[in-house]
Amino acid sequence: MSTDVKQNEAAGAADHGHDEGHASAAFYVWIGVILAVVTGVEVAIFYIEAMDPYEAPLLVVLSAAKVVLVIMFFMHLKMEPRFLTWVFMAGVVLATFMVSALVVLYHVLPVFGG
Amino acid sequence: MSSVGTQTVEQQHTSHEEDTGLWSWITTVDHKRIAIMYFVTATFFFFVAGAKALAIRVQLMFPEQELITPEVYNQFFTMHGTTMIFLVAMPMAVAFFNYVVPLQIGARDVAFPRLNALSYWVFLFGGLYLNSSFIVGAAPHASWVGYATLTMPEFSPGQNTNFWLIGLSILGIASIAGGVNFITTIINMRAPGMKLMRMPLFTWMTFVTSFLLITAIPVIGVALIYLGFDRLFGTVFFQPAGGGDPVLWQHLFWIFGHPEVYILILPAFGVISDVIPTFSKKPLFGYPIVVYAGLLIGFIGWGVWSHHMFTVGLGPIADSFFVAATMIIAIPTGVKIFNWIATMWGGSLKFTTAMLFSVGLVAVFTVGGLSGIMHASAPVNLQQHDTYFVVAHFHYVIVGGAMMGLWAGLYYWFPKVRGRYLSETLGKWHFWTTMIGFNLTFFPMHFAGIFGMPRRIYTYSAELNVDIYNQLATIGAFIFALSAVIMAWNLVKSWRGGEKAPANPWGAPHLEWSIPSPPHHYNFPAIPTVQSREPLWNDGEREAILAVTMEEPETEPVMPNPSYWPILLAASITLIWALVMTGIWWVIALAILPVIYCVFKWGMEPAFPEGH
Amino acid sequence: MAQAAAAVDDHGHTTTGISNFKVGFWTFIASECLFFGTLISTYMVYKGRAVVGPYPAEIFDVLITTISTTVLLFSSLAMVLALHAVQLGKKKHAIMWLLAVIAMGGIFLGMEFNSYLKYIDYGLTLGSSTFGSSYYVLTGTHKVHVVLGMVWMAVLIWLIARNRIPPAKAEQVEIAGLYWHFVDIIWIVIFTLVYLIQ
Amino acid sequence: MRLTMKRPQGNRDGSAGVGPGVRTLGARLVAFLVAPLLMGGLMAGCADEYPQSSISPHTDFAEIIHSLYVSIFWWSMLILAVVWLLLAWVIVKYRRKSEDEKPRQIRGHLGLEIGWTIGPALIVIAIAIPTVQAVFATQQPVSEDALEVEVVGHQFWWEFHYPEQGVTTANELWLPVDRPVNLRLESNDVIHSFWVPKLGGKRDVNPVPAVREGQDPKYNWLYFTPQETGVFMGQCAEFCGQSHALMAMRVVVESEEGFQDWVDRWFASEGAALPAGAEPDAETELQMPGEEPDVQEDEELQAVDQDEDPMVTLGRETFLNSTCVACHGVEGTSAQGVIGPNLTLFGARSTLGAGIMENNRENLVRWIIDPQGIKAAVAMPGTEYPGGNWPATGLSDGEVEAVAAYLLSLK
Ligand code: HEA
Ligand code: HEA
Ligand code: HEC
Ligand code: CUA
Ligand SMILES: [Cu+2]
Repeated sequence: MSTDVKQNEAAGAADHGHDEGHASAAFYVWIGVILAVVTGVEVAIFYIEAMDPYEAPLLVVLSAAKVVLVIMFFMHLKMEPRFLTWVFMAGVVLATFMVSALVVLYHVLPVFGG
Repeated sequence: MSSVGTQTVEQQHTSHEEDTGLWSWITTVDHKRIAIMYFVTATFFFFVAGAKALAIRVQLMFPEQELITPEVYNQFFTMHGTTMIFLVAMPMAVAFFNYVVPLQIGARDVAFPRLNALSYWVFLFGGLYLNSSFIVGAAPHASWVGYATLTMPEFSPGQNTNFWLIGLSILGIASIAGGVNFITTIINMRAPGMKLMRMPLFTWMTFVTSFLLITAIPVIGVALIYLGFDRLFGTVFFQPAGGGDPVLWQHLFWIFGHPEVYILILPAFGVISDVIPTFSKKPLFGYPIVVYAGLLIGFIGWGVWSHHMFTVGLGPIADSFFVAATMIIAIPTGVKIFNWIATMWGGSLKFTTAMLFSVGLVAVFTVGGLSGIMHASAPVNLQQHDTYFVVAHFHYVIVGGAMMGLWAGLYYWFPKVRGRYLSETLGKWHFWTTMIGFNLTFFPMHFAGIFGMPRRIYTYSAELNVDIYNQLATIGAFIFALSAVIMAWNLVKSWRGGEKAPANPWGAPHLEWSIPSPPHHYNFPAIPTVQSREPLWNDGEREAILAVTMEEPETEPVMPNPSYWPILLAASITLIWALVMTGIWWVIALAILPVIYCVFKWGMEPAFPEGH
Repeated sequence: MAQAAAAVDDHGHTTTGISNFKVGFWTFIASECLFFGTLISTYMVYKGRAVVGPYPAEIFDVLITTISTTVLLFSSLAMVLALHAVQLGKKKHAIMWLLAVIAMGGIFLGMEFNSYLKYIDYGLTLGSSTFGSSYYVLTGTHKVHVVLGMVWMAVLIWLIARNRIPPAKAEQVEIAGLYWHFVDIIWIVIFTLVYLIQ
Repeated sequence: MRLTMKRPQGNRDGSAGVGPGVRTLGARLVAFLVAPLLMGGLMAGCADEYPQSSISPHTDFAEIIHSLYVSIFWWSMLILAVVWLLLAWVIVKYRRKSEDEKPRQIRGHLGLEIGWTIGPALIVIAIAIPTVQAVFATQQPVSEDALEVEVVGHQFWWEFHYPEQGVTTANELWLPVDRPVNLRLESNDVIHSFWVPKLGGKRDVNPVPAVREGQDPKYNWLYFTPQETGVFMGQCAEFCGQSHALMAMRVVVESEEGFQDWVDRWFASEGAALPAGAEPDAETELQMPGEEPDVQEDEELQAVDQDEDPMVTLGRETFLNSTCVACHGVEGTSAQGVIGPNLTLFGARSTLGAGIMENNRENLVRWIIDPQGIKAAVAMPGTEYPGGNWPATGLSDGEVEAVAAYLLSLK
């Protein structure tokens, strides 16, 4: 963590790139469209029976992609200093860890007889 | 201004007189005053919870005694544990965060001064609310871990458990707000040149602790919501008959609970990582390693919660995982211990009270850590879990670790706060009565536990033959109580009559010692530039810094406005939470109006005087 | 002394160059991750464990939920466009987009409450099973967040209308946006884990 | 309340009773000071002095735990010694002698850092490997022909079912020596924890969440093989409410024959009240649990020998005709209640009220008159106070005496 923050500091406290962060309205609309399309794909996967075996992993990946898109572009995290990502990731990583750990404890381990 | 050491208190108070009336304290947003209020409140609760501990010890002094009824006993140990953890150890650490961190990083205040005041008032009201349960005779009685299904309405009718769950959720708000505040402060308010890897260890540990706060508290927050819903709205989260699993409560509680214990200990580690180098006249040995070890403890601490649940029946695979994760924590903790010793090695050790408490911590905490390792071995845990062996373990790490660390901090920073020393004579008395009383109280508990005495029992059979250990513990507890009284006496006495202290009484290296004692309300007339980890130990750097920090500015820095909205908002938040107990929805709905009003007024009130 | 005087007015200055407000808010969002993480874990833990029906497969209408989900997604788009407009000083546009955010949030809530009513008809209540408890508390908490977001947007509209948010203060809208997008993200996760992966 | 506890007897064969025990303060202080050695297991001989000691193993399970504990204990002592010696050394050696001292400013040493990372890491591995082995070793059913017992925790007593034998008893678990047992643990209300230290570690007794049809409920298990006969003390080890402190139990480990004899007596318990020489009632003996008794109450009473102590007869009548039977069962009678402890062979129990006091007439009378006065929040009515959703039993002192006599006659 520290190294990244140091880089930021090296970059200086100067008013850093808000301007480069301003994408055009069209760009945002595009992102919105992509999000909608991915949602469509997800729902399609849900309905197409042939996809059933891959359903769970595919859906998780797709929705993760959506989440990343929103965070990077709508929330401009991509444009912010890197350590903001770290702060946020601390929460995301721990939350993901917790969800997975509990799912494993309750749904996976019992399959192996505890 | 050549010699910092000779400056007197009077000289420092030439330019500015602060308001000192009650109103100025109520409306203050100054981190230093908030710190003092935190400390005083936490110390008050320490006596409250300590008194309960004494009652517990008296009841347990002899087998088969009936001095207090089982119901009252249960309320006592529940409120002892809850109060000590949430109203003593945590807020006392927060008191130090508040006072010290801005000074250490060269800031005028924390990032959100009003939010800081709000945290304090919410904490105070939450604590008072929790303790008001005694007035209505319905104090929480289901232990500080509140296991379902004992907390379900069938087994805990009445308001007891409602007080507990509502009280804790109120306190959670204060903690999360505090965590956000300190993370932002440390990320964003450092003096020029104060790189992360130049921050004093105490600031570092505050940073890690704050992360633990903002991540762990939401988990128990949700668990408390479930509990409240189960009790008030008939959900079945923990109701076995409805398919709910009471063990889920344990998971959620300990996912919070284990990071919580590192919330308690890391600040203490931070304190002594600052104190030991100062009194050894040597920089901290292996600074980056100690920092990383702290980060690692905080991080791994997230993956070990089920070591509180080895008896629950999770199965061998889960048990093994949690065994491994838990034991790994011994390594970074050990690294810290060895680095402290190495710092002292070859140093010039001066045993002030602060140093005594720090060294005492290293000696005593290790005992508690090692009994932790014994618990961490799942099969061994099956014998030790829920016995006095565990009680011994956690008092060793909490009292011998967290509390002793904070007391070290108290003696270390008091001269900064007050411009006067705490009496060293009384300090040494405090230390030695603590050491003797503490060990006499908690060491025998190992034996009581090993020989089969479960915890949370209001009486025990004479047959167990553990009376001697209980008697020693009870005697120890009273010696320990004496130490607490000595501390309080020292505080009261030295506040007015202590020997005057200069700006840097200990010859310490960090920024907080570069300003007058007590500091101006604006801390730094101008913000100094930092060039190293021990700025005041490098001659050139020190001169440059002191030239800035000891200066009397012609115009004082502009500080945030005082505000009464924090206390009003805190009161209305507490009110709405407390009204949940009534279970009448429209009362609760109405009570949201004052909250909205306060938030609105808060938002509209300028944080700084006009023109800033 | 000159040095000191210069530093007197520096409370806007920060180590990293971004405002405290923004850093603090991201920190708060990190905390919220754990909040919703706990709610979601609980739902996942109880998945497939409800003792009595109705079970998810019997009552969820994925098509309807897809529509409400898409509406919420587009509200995020409206939000970012509102911010864009504020940054460019286009007051009218900004108000329009913010109204759109509120409207879409409202549609989302309306559709969701409608589904709630249907589920209750099917016999799924807070106390009927672990599915009922964990489902309603998870989605209900999300809805409370949506409502708070809508209130926040309304306040922003009021401020913009009174010219209190010039482009220089666009950050106020940006942060409200962070909140709104975060609430949207949570719904993306809920949509997948609750509705699609049954 | 003064609990008059009965010390557990020694081995059933009568050989080793409880020694006089070290009772004087001085002797105990000595015991206290040498206790660290004791923790290492060097003084296992002292075991009897601590009837609930967790370092006095009497089963394979407890044995595994104990040896693991001993090894971790010594590792810890080693680490503690190192830390304390280093600390003592620096405190003594580097005490400040003059204020002008200027120690060398050493900032760190990579080799040392690596050393004190790897050293503890190795110790951790040395502890973790046998731990994991023990984790797996102690969580497998020990053998196929194990005796299965269903343990049900209640606020604040223990219920034991033997599905194979068809026996139900309470608060005193009888086990045959050298035969593996599998305990299936389940709670009726809140979480309890089954813990008999000398027989091994504890395991929580959880309420089992309801499951959908076709799914398996999840139970906790404990597996061990008692290796010695004797009476072992145990206690609930999970806080379960007001009388958690008073939720104890005894485990009676008997020889195979002794155990079988106990089972037989269980089915013949009413017959056991017959005068010596009389044959037990064949019908009662064969009675299976849960089956309706095929004799009417009156006949039942008539079937008993006329020489019986009239108190017992009166007690039986009173017992069977009062609310007691709503909650208590006695094998071979019309008493079939299941809410409270099964009282068959009650007279053979050494303790009363879930192991908290000696089972004698005086205590029993006190118990029946006012159970809640002895044990807070007990779900049983007294003669004058209601309890467990039942009104006061209203028995007179004489009736109570009689009921007590009857219950104690059930051996
Ligand atoms: C300040 C608070 C604090 C701290 C720091 C710790 C630290 C540790 N704790 Fe403790 N713990 C509590 C507070 C704390 N604990 C509380 C409050 C409870 C009870 C809660 C309740 O039930 O009410 C508890 C309970 C508890 C349990 C559950 C017991 C039970 O109920 O059955 C366990 C089990 O593993 C455990 C383990 C540990 C371990 C392994 C550490 C480690 O972090 C310790 C690491 C330190 C060392 C090991 C010493 C120094 C290291 C060296 C010198 C290096 C060499 C060492 C080795 C190679 C081993 N703790
Ligand atoms: C910060 C944490 C902390 C601290 C400092 C302490 C401090 C002490 N604790 Fe403990 N304790 C816990 C946290 C803490 N504790 C927790 C979490 C539990 C578990 C609860 C549970 O199971 O749910 C517990 C449980 C616990 C038990 C087990 C109860 C049981 O299981 O039945 C015991 C028993 O002896 C005990 C004793 C003590 C003693 C003697 C002190 C002493 O150190 C206290 C010394 C302080 C004083 C004595 C203050 C001075 C007071 C006076 C001079 C009194 C007069 C003054 C006034 C009235 C104003 N504590
Ligand atoms: C509401 C149900 C209920 C009724 C009615 C009831 N009991 Fe009980 N009884 C209990 C419960 C529950 C316990 C276990 C209490 C405990 O130890 O925590 C108990 C315990 C006992 C015990 C001790 C058992 C043991 O193994 O230690 C005896 C003896 C006893 N009851 C006798 C009686 C008699 C005699 C009556 C009638 C006069 C009676 N009970 C009526 C519920 C009941
Ligand atoms: Cu049952 Cu404690
Ligand atoms: Cu822990």
